[in-house]
Amino acid sequence: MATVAGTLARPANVGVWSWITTVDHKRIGVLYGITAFTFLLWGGIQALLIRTQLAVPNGTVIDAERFNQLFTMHALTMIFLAVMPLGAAFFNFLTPLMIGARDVAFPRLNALSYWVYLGGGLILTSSFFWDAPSAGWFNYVPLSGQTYTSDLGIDFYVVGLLTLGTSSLMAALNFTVTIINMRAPGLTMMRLPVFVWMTLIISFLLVLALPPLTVGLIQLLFDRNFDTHFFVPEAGGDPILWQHLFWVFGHPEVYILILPAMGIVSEVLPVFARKPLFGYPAVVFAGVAIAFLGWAVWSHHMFTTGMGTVPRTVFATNTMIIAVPTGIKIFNWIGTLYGGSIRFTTAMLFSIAFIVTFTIGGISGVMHASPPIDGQHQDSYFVVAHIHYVLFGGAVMGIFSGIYFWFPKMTGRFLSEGLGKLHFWLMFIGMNMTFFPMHFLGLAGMPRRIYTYDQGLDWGFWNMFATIGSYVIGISIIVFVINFFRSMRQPKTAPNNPWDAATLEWATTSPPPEHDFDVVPTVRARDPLWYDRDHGIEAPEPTGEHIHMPPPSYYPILMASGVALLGIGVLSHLALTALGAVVIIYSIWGWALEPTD
Amino acid sequence: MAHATAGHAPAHHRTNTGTDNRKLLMWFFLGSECLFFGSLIATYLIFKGDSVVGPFPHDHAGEKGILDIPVTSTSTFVLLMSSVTMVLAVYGAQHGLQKMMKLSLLATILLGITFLGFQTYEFRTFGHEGLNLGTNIFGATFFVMTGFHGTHVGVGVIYLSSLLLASFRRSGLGPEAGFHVETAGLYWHFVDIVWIVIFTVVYLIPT
Amino acid sequence: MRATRLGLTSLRGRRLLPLLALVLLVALLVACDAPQSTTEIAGNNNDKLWEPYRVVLVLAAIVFVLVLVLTLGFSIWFRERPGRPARQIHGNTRLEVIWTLIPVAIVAMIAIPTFDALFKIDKDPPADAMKIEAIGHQWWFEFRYLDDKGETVLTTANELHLPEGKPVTIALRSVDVIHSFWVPAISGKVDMIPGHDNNISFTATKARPEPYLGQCAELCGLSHANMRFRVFVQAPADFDNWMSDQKKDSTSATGDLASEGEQLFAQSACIGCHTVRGTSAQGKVGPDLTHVGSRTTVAAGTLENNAQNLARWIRNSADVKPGSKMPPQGASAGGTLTDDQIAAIAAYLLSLR
Amino acid sequence: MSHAEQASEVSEQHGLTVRQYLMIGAALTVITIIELAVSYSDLGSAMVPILLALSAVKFVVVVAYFMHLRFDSALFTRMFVGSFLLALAILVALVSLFWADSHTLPLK
Ligand code: HEA
Ligand code: HEA
Ligand code: HEC
Ligand code: CUA
Ligand SMILES: [Cu+2]
Repeated sequence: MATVAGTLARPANVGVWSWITTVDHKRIGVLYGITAFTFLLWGGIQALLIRTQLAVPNGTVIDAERFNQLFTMHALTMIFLAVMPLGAAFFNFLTPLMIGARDVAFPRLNALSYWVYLGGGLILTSSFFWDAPSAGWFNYVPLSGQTYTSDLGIDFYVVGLLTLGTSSLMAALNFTVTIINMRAPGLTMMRLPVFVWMTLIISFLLVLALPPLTVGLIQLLFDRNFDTHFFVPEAGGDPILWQHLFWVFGHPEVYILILPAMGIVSEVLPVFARKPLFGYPAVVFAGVAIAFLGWAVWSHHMFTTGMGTVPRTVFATNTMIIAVPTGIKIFNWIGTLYGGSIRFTTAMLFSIAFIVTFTIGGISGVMHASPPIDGQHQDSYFVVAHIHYVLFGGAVMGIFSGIYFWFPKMTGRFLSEGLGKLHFWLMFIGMNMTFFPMHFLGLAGMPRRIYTYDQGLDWGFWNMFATIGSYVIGISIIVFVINFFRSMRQPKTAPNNPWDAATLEWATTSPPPEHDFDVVPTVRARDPLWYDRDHGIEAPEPTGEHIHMPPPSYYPILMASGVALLGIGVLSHLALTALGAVVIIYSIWGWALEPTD
Repeated sequence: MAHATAGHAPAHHRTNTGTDNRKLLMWFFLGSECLFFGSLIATYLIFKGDSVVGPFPHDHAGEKGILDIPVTSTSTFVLLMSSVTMVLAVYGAQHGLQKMMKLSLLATILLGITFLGFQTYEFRTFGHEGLNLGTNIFGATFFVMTGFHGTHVGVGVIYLSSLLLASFRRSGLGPEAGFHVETAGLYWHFVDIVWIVIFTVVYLIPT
Repeated sequence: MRATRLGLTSLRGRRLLPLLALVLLVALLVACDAPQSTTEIAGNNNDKLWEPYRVVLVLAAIVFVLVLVLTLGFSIWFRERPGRPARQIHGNTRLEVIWTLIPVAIVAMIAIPTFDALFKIDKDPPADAMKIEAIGHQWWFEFRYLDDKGETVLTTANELHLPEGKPVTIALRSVDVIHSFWVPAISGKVDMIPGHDNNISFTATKARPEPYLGQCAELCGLSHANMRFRVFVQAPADFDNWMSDQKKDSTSATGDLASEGEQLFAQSACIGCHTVRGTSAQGKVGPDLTHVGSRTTVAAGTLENNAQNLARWIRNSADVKPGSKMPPQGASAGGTLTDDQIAAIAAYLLSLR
Repeated sequence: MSHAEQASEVSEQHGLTVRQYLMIGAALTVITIIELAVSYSDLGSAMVPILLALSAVKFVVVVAYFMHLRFDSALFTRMFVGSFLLALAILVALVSLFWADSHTLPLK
């Protein structure tokens, strides 16, 4: 073990340390998955508390302050700590396998992005021990300014999101390069699995959408702590600037949340219908179009801010047009079902349900896109219904479909189909019970973000109904957790390709070896394994040649702790920031000099 | 970060597009930086002329503008020259001209530090003349934007210095010196073009 | 993986749809009936926005049913059956063009009435429109009626009276954070943003004795949920009566308790924050209380206006409204007034009609 | 994008000669001097467009020659120019949204 002077010795490749120092994309994917799922449970518990408080008029379970913290943290946890990283878990685990690579382009950077995510997540979550942010997930100024929220909560928000943004940026750059440059021979862009395409697209979105948010956060940080007045009208600033910067990021962000799920559905449907995806090029280009148009719609979150008529017309038009490429996807998925020989596995049920529930959310989106109508919807439960139909009925359902689908590949074991179906039906019924009535509540004039409401408003019935629904979701998730632990105790029996799927990850063992493939596969068609199967092409024999994989490294977690210190310092004592900077510089030095072979 | 590569030895040279992974990463990172500085500059433009009290950047209502254009032109020139030396360093690295590379790197670093010196001088003078972050919206937008640019220059100085230091090792920058220096150069030039824009938008164009 | 185990038989599918339709219908009716419903049309803005809304609802229902029927139908029809292999179809350009063009057409059908309504709603109000200024405070609404020159002729709080059939234009301002002005039955909302002079114009079209309920719709801090207000739409003559009553200064209290309260009020901290026209109370921090007795609620629409609630509010307003900016006055809550004194003040306030 | 497996040396050999780099540096200096002259002169409304055009020229020259975009893979150009145009579009959109709606009156 060669040690360069002043750098750390190479870690050994066993035990807990092997996880802490791993640079293997599959292990990092697993780390992402487990961490993010834990946060999903936590965000869900927060949601259940919210629902419990709202179950009856004038509820007294939770006070106003806690309630504001809960919905703010619920959204932040779900979006930044659960759903985005669950997407990352999939693309970390799968992308190299699906493109026939042995790892990502920058394995240590990949590990770094995970550890920074963990650090950011812990910082944000630990805010509950001090002051949790309470100004909503889009954190509008002036409410989030020093004058009206002087506690540390908003600083936790700023530091947490800056840290998480850094993590996402690194992951996204890494995966862009990996997908563009590291595909197996024969795997042209138009043969890429749709999931990989969606990963590429969200990577682009992340890289380009995070900076405006970063700038907004920096301005907020300066306004709160360094005496600037970016958002203070009396001093020449303007609170609307924050809204623009946030939503310039925020709208691409919602596509960052949904596109991985759309990618998963596009992989699952063909496999269980036993036929190729209907209209592959259209599905891919629709994804690109959604991402592209997603940049020109941000002000639809600001229709009620007194924007002029002409800007509202423009943003409304752009927003409505997004229904067209999304519709293309929906109909192509339905086309994939047509003429199939459909197997109703749990994964398939989730994907089919996705089509329907996401459509409900999409359609209510198009309703908000009409500015006069949005005047009634904005900041009402109608919007809450929309976001949960797209985020839960869309993103989360898609993710569960992916979990059931790839579980054998990731662990070598199957999840029980019986429990799986129980999970599915409970979740499907529960989510519709919870979120569909919110449309009625919105129409009945119930504003969002209220911790209490009056008896006389007639909102009691549907709120109770929704609360019961949310407990049903809770039970469904407990079923899933049981299913998970039960399966993990089973022996590893999964064959390479249990579902008879078509993409490259199914060509290697379940779970895959550290180097992914004994022989890098050659791709001859869009559905490579089906092509090989139908043309009688045998998998090549391993040559037995030694395959060199990047060794584990301490530096990612070390550097991540430096980044976390940087943030903690801003929240507590600037000396810690300085310490963080020192740690980072030391890690960069060691990182650069650490031999990678 | 630019040194992180997939371990399987020559694989990162054989890429689908024939481009080097690190350069691709750097270019796309710079794309991200476009949006970062774009947002900062947009903020500056949105609030241009909205300061309620002075000091103002340019001559305003009989009051003299605070910006010192001759001084900043000099520092702009310094940064521009650093781009020239940078490109020479890349040339040296790519053609195996060790001495040229090291000297040009050194020159670039020194020019970068000089630029930072000018900026420190400018910030301090403004402070003395009563312009701080909180004075008015010009102060806020100006200091935050140019401050973050300055930070980028600082990071660049560290980046180049580490290359320079590493080049004195026995193995030098290794067989891939060309890539390392070129990637660093991309970053450095980008920081320069951001200044080209800031210089025009802030200093040359009056209110 | 066996098709029999999927628990998704055609029978259930067929029963599901009518059931769903029924539930939807009932639900919509309930939604329309609610006191703060958006589906009521008591203002011309709502009238206009329901033109696109009706179109959207019909089209949305069609699209949804289409997707639902196709998805469920294909799933069931094409389930795995022995001897029927999947058909290896890769796509169909003509179909794909069709399902691109149909959404384009639907979007156009939504967009056109939308913009029509938008431009109508945004049209400048007529010059003779009544002018009001609504100011958002954490957590109550101040309303000022303005004359033609923009001078305030009447200041009140939390209850807005409007004449039926007369166009009004309301300037929306805020003194602290962002609030939003929303009376669902009359018009969509517009935000009150510090530093921006937003406004909203409409005509209330249906006079009735019960108030229309409004609520702040933008998160504005702890008591955002308790920032409510009421709109009374009256026949023009009734409105004019109300207006002239309100313009009068307060009159001295009669009755023992109320008179005692009047004195106590004048000696307490109250006058630093509240105005009662015709007295020494000229504070501007809290709501104008000149005719507070004539209002139906206290604490920005959260409590019914009666002696008990007034006393409760004065004793410790944060008890009603977390975070309230009015300091507790009752001795039990850290203030200076005894319960008897508070009862007197409440009686006085109720007498301010 | 096909499977163009190229050796790394190819991209190491592009670029200009030292002399050419120096010439470009001189040209950039000259443009900067012209910019200064313009900013001190009295050109009225033409001034802003001229200044923007001149700095755009500098921008393009640095990117194309110093950063080798002109000789390097078209992929880099696409990525960078795409991001740049997006940034520009958002900048223009934001600035015009604010200029259209500039009633930011301080409250009394
Ligand atoms: C996964 C996340 C996700 C996704 C995919 C979407 C998708 C869409 N969203 Fe949504 N949205 C959110 C997450 C998401 N949204 C969140 C979190 C908020 C709230 C933020 C907050 O305030 O907290 C929000 C808020 C929000 C608003 C602001 C509401 C308000 O606050 O007033 C608007 C307004 O236009 C909107 C519109 C849309 C539209 C038009 C789409 C479209 O992309 C939908 C397109 C899909 C379809 C239309 C269905 C399929 C299509 C067909 C079957 C074809 C035929 C159909 C037609 C022609 C209609 N969304
Ligand atoms: C991906 C995003 C996402 C997801 C998945 C969810 C999931 C849920 N959300 Fe969330 N929500 C948002 C994003 C999301 N939400 C956003 C962006 C907002 C806006 C916030 C704002 O206004 O700022 C919001 C706001 C929001 C509100 C409105 C609050 C308000 O305005 O006052 C409500 C109210 O009912 C709600 C409810 C729920 C419920 C019941 C779920 C459920 O689906 C949750 C299901 C999960 C569980 C039930 C967890 C199960 C766990 C257990 C049962 C514990 C078991 C424990 C062990 C095994 C150890 N959400
Ligand atoms: C420091 C300022 C302050 C003082 C002192 C004060 N108030 Fe208030 N008052 C307020 C504010 C602010 C509100 C609005 C609070 C809200 O609705 O959120 C208010 C609201 C009220 C209301 C409800 C008005 C309505 O229409 O909803 C009443 C009644 C009232 N105050 C009476 C009193 C009395 C009586 C006293 C003295 C014993 C008093 N206030 C002292 C600031 C003050
Ligand atoms: Cu005011 Cu919410
Ligand atoms: Cu959006």
